[in-house]
Amino acid sequence: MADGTAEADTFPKLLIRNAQVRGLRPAIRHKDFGIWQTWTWAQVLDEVLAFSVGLDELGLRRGDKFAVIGANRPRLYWAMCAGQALGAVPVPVYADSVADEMAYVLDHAEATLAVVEDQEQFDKVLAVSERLPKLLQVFYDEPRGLRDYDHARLKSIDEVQRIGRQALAADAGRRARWQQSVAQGKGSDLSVMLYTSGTTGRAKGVMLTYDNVLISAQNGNTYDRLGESEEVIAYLPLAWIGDHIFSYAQSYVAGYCVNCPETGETVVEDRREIGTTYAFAPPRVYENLLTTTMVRMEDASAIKRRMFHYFIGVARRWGEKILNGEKVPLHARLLYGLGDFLVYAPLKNRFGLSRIRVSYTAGEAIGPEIFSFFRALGINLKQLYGQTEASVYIAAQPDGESFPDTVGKPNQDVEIRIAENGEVLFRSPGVFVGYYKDPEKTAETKTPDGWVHTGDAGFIDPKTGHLKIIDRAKDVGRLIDGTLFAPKYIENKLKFFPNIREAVAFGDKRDFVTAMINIDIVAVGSWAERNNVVYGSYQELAANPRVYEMIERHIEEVNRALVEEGVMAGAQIKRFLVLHKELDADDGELTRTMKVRRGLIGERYAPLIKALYEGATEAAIATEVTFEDGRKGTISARLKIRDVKVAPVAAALEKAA
Amino acid sequence: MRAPSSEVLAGQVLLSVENVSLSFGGVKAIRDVSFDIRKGEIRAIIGPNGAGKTSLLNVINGFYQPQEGRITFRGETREKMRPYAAARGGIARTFQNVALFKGMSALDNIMTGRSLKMNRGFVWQLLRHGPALAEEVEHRRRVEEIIDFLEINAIRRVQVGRLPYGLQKRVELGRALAMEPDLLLLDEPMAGMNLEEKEDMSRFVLDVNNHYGTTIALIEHDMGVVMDLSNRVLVLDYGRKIADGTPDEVKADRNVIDAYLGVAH
Amino acid sequence: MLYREVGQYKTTYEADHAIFPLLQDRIGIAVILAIAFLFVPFTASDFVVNSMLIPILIFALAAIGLNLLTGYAGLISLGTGGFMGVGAYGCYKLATAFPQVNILVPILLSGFFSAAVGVVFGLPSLRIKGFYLAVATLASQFFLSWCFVRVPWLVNYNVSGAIEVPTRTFFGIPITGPNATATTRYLVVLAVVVAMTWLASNLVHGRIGRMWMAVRDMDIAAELIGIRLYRTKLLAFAVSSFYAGVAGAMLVFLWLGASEADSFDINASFLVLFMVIIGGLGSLLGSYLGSVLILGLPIVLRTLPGSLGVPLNSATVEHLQFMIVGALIILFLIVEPNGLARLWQIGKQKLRVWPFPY
Amino acid sequence: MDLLYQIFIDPFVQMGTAPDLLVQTLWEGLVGGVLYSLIALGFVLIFKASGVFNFAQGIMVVFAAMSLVSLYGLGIPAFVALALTFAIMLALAWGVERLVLRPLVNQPDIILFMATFGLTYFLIGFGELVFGGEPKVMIADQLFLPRGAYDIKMLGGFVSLQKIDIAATVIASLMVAALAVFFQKTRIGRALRAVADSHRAALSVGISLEQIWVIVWFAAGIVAIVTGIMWGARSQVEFSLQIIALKALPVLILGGFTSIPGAIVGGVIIGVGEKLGEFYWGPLLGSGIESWLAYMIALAFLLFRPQGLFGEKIIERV
Repeated sequence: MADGTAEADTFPKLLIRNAQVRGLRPAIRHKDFGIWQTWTWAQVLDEVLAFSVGLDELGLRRGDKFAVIGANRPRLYWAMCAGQALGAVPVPVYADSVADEMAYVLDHAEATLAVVEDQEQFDKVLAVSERLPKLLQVFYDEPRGLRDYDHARLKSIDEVQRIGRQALAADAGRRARWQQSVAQGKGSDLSVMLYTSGTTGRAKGVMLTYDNVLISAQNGNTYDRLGESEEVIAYLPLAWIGDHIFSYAQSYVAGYCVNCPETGETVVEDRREIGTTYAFAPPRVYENLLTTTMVRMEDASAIKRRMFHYFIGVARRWGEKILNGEKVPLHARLLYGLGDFLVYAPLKNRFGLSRIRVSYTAGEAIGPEIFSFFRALGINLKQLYGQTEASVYIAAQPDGESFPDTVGKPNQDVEIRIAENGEVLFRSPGVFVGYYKDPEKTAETKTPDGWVHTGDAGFIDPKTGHLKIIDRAKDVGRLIDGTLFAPKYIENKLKFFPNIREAVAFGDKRDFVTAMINIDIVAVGSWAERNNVVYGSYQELAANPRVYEMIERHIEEVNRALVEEGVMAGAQIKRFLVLHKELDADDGELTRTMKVRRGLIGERYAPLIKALYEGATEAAIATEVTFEDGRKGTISARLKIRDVKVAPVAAALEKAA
Repeated sequence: MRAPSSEVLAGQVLLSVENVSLSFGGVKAIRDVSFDIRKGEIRAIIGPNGAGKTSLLNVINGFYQPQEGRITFRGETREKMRPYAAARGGIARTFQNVALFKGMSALDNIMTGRSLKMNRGFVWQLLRHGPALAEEVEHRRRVEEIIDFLEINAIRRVQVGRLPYGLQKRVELGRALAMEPDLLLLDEPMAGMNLEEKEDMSRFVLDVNNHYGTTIALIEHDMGVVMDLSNRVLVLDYGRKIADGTPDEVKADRNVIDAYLGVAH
Repeated sequence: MLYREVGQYKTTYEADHAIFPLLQDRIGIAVILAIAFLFVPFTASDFVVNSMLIPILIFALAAIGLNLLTGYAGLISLGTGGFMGVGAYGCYKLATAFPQVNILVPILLSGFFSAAVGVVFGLPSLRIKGFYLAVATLASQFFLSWCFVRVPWLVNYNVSGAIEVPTRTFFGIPITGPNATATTRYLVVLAVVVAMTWLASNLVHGRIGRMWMAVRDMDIAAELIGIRLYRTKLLAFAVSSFYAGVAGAMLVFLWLGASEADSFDINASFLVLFMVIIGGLGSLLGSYLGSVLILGLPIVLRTLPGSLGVPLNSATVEHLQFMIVGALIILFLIVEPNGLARLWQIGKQKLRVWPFPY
Repeated sequence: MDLLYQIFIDPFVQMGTAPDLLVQTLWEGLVGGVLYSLIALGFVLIFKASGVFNFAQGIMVVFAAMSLVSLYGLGIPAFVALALTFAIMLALAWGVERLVLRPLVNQPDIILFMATFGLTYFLIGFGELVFGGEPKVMIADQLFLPRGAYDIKMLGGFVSLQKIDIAATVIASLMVAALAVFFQKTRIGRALRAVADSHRAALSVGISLEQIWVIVWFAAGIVAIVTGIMWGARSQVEFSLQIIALKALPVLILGGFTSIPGAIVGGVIIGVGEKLGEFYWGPLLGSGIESWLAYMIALAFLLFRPQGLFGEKIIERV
C-alpha cells in the first residue's frame, strides 16, 4: 500500500487527495444529451461537497444507512461518497429487483433515506413505503414524470445540492466542518453494505470497512499496474461488489476515469467511443460478443467469411503464444500480423477493446473457446475468483498465465487453504466484518481466526499451481460407488458448447451420471437454418433427432475431458435427454442470476429422472409454464432418452500419464 | 380515467373556431363548426372516417383556407390562418401518416423543427463558425433534451426512413415539440401502433401536457385512449359537430352512439 | 477496416457537429488537398492539367451549384448552362469595364449577376414543381443563350461575337489570357473551387441546408413548421446560380480563354445535370465524382483505341463514344440510382463495420 | 413611346393592312403546331402509361426517318421499307423495355428521365454509326406524299398552302383520331388508361406491365415514324432534328403531360403563337426569338394555371 491510502483511508479522503493531486484530470464521464459530459476530480469534489452538505442539512447522520438505487450514473456514485463523508453507510440495491425484494433490503438495512435514479425506481419504493417506517426521505436524479408527486418527502438531487451550496455560502466555516467530519472517518469504519442474493434464502447484508474495500482495490491496482490513465466503462449493477470495486474503489485509489453509458442498449457503441483500457465482466458478456460475432459473420459474403475463419484459425493457433510472449516461427508472426490488419484489429475496434490492457472474467466459469477466442485476438483476458465477502479479490491469473479452466493464483496478501472436504477457504485484508444483523450466519462462514468459507469446492492444479473450482461445496456429492460427483463442474463443461444453453446433471447417491440438456435456440436455430433442418417450435427443434446426435457428440467430448481430468473419470455421463422447454426464472427453475435450482427441478421433472435411471427410451412429462403476459399453462411432451458412449478410463489414464 | 381538473375547465380559451365551413369544389368537408380549446387542456376530436377531423386541423394551422368562419387564436381573430403565422404563433402539428423528412436523420429532423427559432444570417451560415456555430450548439442542446424526453437516444443518428413506424411517430412528435408550441395538434398519434407503443405514446402525450404545459388537440380512433387522455371531446360526423363535452357526457350522447353504430342519416 | 473509431469520443457539441467527425476522414482530406496543391502542379503535364484537371474542377463547381438546387432543395433545373453564361459574360463586362481591378474580383462578383438572374427565373418554382419546373428553367436556358448571341453589347461589340480574354496578372504572374501557364490557372481554379466547396458544405450542414432538405423531402410539413417556402426556394436558386456563374466565369477566363455563345447552350446544362445525377443527388462529393466520370470518360474513350492500336477513324470513335457514354449512363443508373457518392458511402460503411457485414 | 407603339400598335396595324400575310402566318403556325403536337403526342403516350418523361422521343423521330430512308436506299421498295421501319421501332420498344425500363422499375421519375437521356445519346451514336452523319432526303414521292402548293387568292393577296403541309395536318388528325379510338374502345387502350391511374388496375385487366410498356413505346415509335416522314418531307432528315424534342416541352406544359387533346391544342397554340411572334414582333428584338418564345408563352401560362390546360386542380392532402 504505497501511496495515498495510508493517509487517505476513506473514499472522501481519497476524493480530496485526487482533487489536489490530479484536479484537472477527468474523474467521471456520462454520455448524456448526446455527448460525453465530463467532470474532473476537482469538479467531482465540488459536486460531492455540495451534495454531502445538503444531505447533512437534511438530516443524514453518522452511522445512518441510505439506499442507492439505479443504473450507473455519476450522481449515484457521488451519493455514496457524499454520504460516506458524513459517516453514513451506502446500501446499493439492484435496480432490477422487484418492489418486494427492495422492501426487504431497505427494511433490513434500516435505511433512513434513499437516492433513486428516476420515477421507475421511486414508484417501487413508494409501493412498499408503508413497510418502511424508517425511510424518511427520497432523492431522485431524473425529474421526468415526478413533477406531480407529493414532494413532502421527495427532493431532486439538484435541490439537495442547492441546499448544500446555500449552507456553504451562508456559513464560511461550513466547509471546514465538513472536512472535519471527513477527517473523523477511519479505515476501520463501516464503508458499505452489499446485499448478496445467494442461491437459497434471503439476501444477506455483507458489511465491508474502508480498509476492506480500499486495501483490496489498492492491491488490485498494483497487481495489474493500473494508473490514473485507465478508462473503464461502468454498466454492471451498482449493488454488485464487482462494480463497487472496479468503478468506484479502484478509480478513487488510482484516480482513473469511469465512464457511464448513455443507455443499456448503447453500451457497445459507448465502449467503442471511449476505448476502455481495463474491463471486467461476467462470462455471459464475452459469450454474447462471440455469439453475435459468429451470427453476423454467417451473413457475410462467402469470401469474407472464409478469410475471417481462416485468420481466426491462425489466431487460435498462434495468438495465445504471441500474447504470452513465447517464441513462434517468423511466418506465424507475419501471418498473425496480416490477420491483425484484416481481422483482429478491426474486430477489437468493433468491440471497443482496441486499447484494452487488462480484462477480467469472473463470477462464473467461462467457456474455453470463448476464453481462448478473445485471448487469440490479443486481448489480455484473465480469470478471477472473488466474492463479496472478500471485497472481490481471492485469486486471479497473472499476465501470461491464463488458462481457461483455472481461476489463477492467490492475490496479494491473500492466503488460500483447501479443507479436507475440498472446500476453499481464504484469509485476506478484504475479509468482511460480518453479515448485518446475522451473527450466526457470520459465524458459519467466518472462523474466529479470520478464515472464510467460500462454499466452493476446488483444488490446486499441480501442473499450474493455479486454483481450480469444481462446484459449490454442498452440491458436490458421490456416486454409490463412491466416485466424486460435481454436477456444476460437469454442467459447465456442457454449457461451454454454444449449442447447449443449460444443463442439469444428476448422480448423487446413484449408480451413474445422467443429464438433462437445454439447447440454445439462437445457436441451434441458426445451425438448423444452415443445415436446412425445418422446425416449427422450440419443442420441435429440441426433439429433432439430428439435434440429439449433435448433443450426443458434445457429451462424448465432455466424457473424454472428464477422463483426462482424472479426478472425476468415474463420473461420466451415461444417459441424457433434451428438455422440451427452456428452464426459466419465471417458472422458478433458475435464480434471477440464472443459476439452476437443482432441488426444484429434481421434483418438477421427477418422471424424467426416473426414466433416465430406469433405462426407458422415452418419457412423458407435463409441466406448468408462465407465459410472457403472466398467464399460466401446461406444456406436455414425450421426450426421447439416449445412451452415450463413455471413454475408457484406463486408456485415457495411460495417455495422461 | 383522467378527471378534467377544475382549473382546466375554468381556464381561458386559447383558440376558438367559429362557424367554420370548408369545401373542395362541391364537396363540403366541414359545415359550420364552432368549438374552442382551453389553455392547458387535452382536447380530443373524434368521429367516423371522413368526418372532417383532419380538415379541421388543417384549417386551424392554416393549411386549408375555410370559405366561411373565423378563427381566434390568443385573442387575435382571423378570417383564415396562414401556415407561417400559425407556426410563428406557436401551433405545431403531427400528421396522420408520418410526414418526416425521409432523407434526414432523426436528430436533423428535430433540429429542423427549430428553424423558426434560429436566426443567424446567411453569411454566418456560410462560415459556420462563431455565432452560427454557437447558435447551432445551443439549439442542439434543446433538441437533445427532447430526444432524452422521448427516449430516442439510441436512434439519434439513424435516417428516419429506416426507423420502424412507432419510432417515426415519436420522432415526428419530437419535431413538433422542438417548436416549443403553445398548441400541439396530433393527428392520430397512435394510428397503426401495437398496444405497448400506444401506452408509451399516451404516456408521452400526458408528459408533454404536464411537463411542458402544452395545450393539446388530438384526433384519435381508440376510444379507450381518448377517454383516458382527454379533458374534453369534440365529435364530428359528416363535417358537422354532433357533440362536445367531457368524455362521460360524450359517451352518453345519443347522436354519438348513432354515429358510431352507423344509424342511417 | 481502415477505420479505427475506438477512443474517438466527443465531449462538446462543437466537436460533434464537425463536418468530418472521424479522424480518418480528416486525415484523408488533408492528404488529398496536399497532393492537389503541392504535388500535382509540379508533376502533371500541361495536357493533363489543361484537358482534364481544370475542366473537371470547374464543372465540379457548377455541379455543386446544381446539386445545392436539385439535390438538396429538390428543384430540378435545366438552366445551369445559361447561368454559367451569365457569369462568364458578366465577368467579361466587369473585367473590361474596370481593367485595373484584380481579375479574381470580377470572377467572384460575376456570381452575383447569375444569382440575380437565377432568382428571376426561379420565381415560377413557387407555383410549379417537378418537370413543369424543369421546363420553366429551360425557358431561361433558351432565352439566355439567345441573348448571348443576339446582344452584341455583352461582348463589347467584338466582330467575332465571342469573349476574348485579356491577359491579367496577379502579383505580376499572368493568370488569365494566352500567356498564363496551365499550372497557374490550375492553382487559381483549385483555390476557388476548394474554398467554395468548403462554404457549400458549411451551408448544407447548417440551418439552411436542413431547410432545403425539408422542402425537398416534405414541403407541406416544412411549411407547417414555419419554413417560408418561397424564401427557401429562391435562396436555393440564388446560391445555386451563384456557383454556376463563378464556374462559367472561370470556364472562359481560366480554361477556354475565349468563348462562343454555344459554350453555354442546353448541352452544357445537360452535361452538368448528368454529373449531378451520376455523381449523386445531395452529395458534394458526388458532384466531384460525377464531373470526373462525365468528363473523364470521353477522354479515355478517345485515347483508348489509339493506345490499343486499334485503327479507327475519328468519326467512328466519336459515334462509339456517344453510344458508350449513353449506355454507361443507363448502366450506372441501374447499378446505383443514388449515384457514385452512394457507392462510396456504402463502401465506407463496410470499412467501418469490417469485418462484419453490417 | 415609340417602342411602345412598335410593340402594341404597329404589329396589329400590319395584320390589318396585310390580312393575307396574317392568314399565311397563321397557317404556317398551325402546321408547325401540328408537328409539335405529334411529338408531344409521343411524350404523352409514354408518360401516361409509364410515368416516364421520354426525352428520347426526338431521336426516335430521327431514327425512324433515317431507317426508312436508308432502307429504301438499299433498294428495298418504299412500303416494304416502311413496314421494316415499323418492325425496327417495335424492336426498339422491346429493347428499351427489357434493358432500360425493367431494371429501373419503381425508381424516381428523375432517374428514368436521365435514363432516356442515356438512350438518346446511345441512339445518336448508334444512328450516326449506321446511317452516317450526313443529312438525307425523305422519300416523300415514293410514299405518294404530294408536293407543290395551292396558291389561293384571297384578301387581296395570295396565300400559298404547301400540299405536304395539308397532308401532314390531315394525317396528324387521322392519327389522333385513331389513337383516341384505340384508347377509348380497345381493351388494351383501356388498360393503358388504367395504368395511368394505378398499376394494379392494369394487372386486373390482365395485361402485364411489361407488355404495356412495350405497347406504348411502340405506339410512340409509330408516332415517331409519321412525325419523321412529315418533318423530313418538309425539310430534310438530319440528326440535329432530335432537338425538336425540346420544342415539344412547352406544348406539354400547356396541354398537360397526360392529355392527348391537350397535346394537340397546346401544339397549335405554341405553333401559331411562335410564328406570329417571330413574324410581327421578331424584328424588334432581332430575329430568332422563336427559339425561346414558346417557352416564355408556356411559362407565362404556367403561372396562371400550374396544372396545365386539361389537368384538374390538385388538392394537397396531409
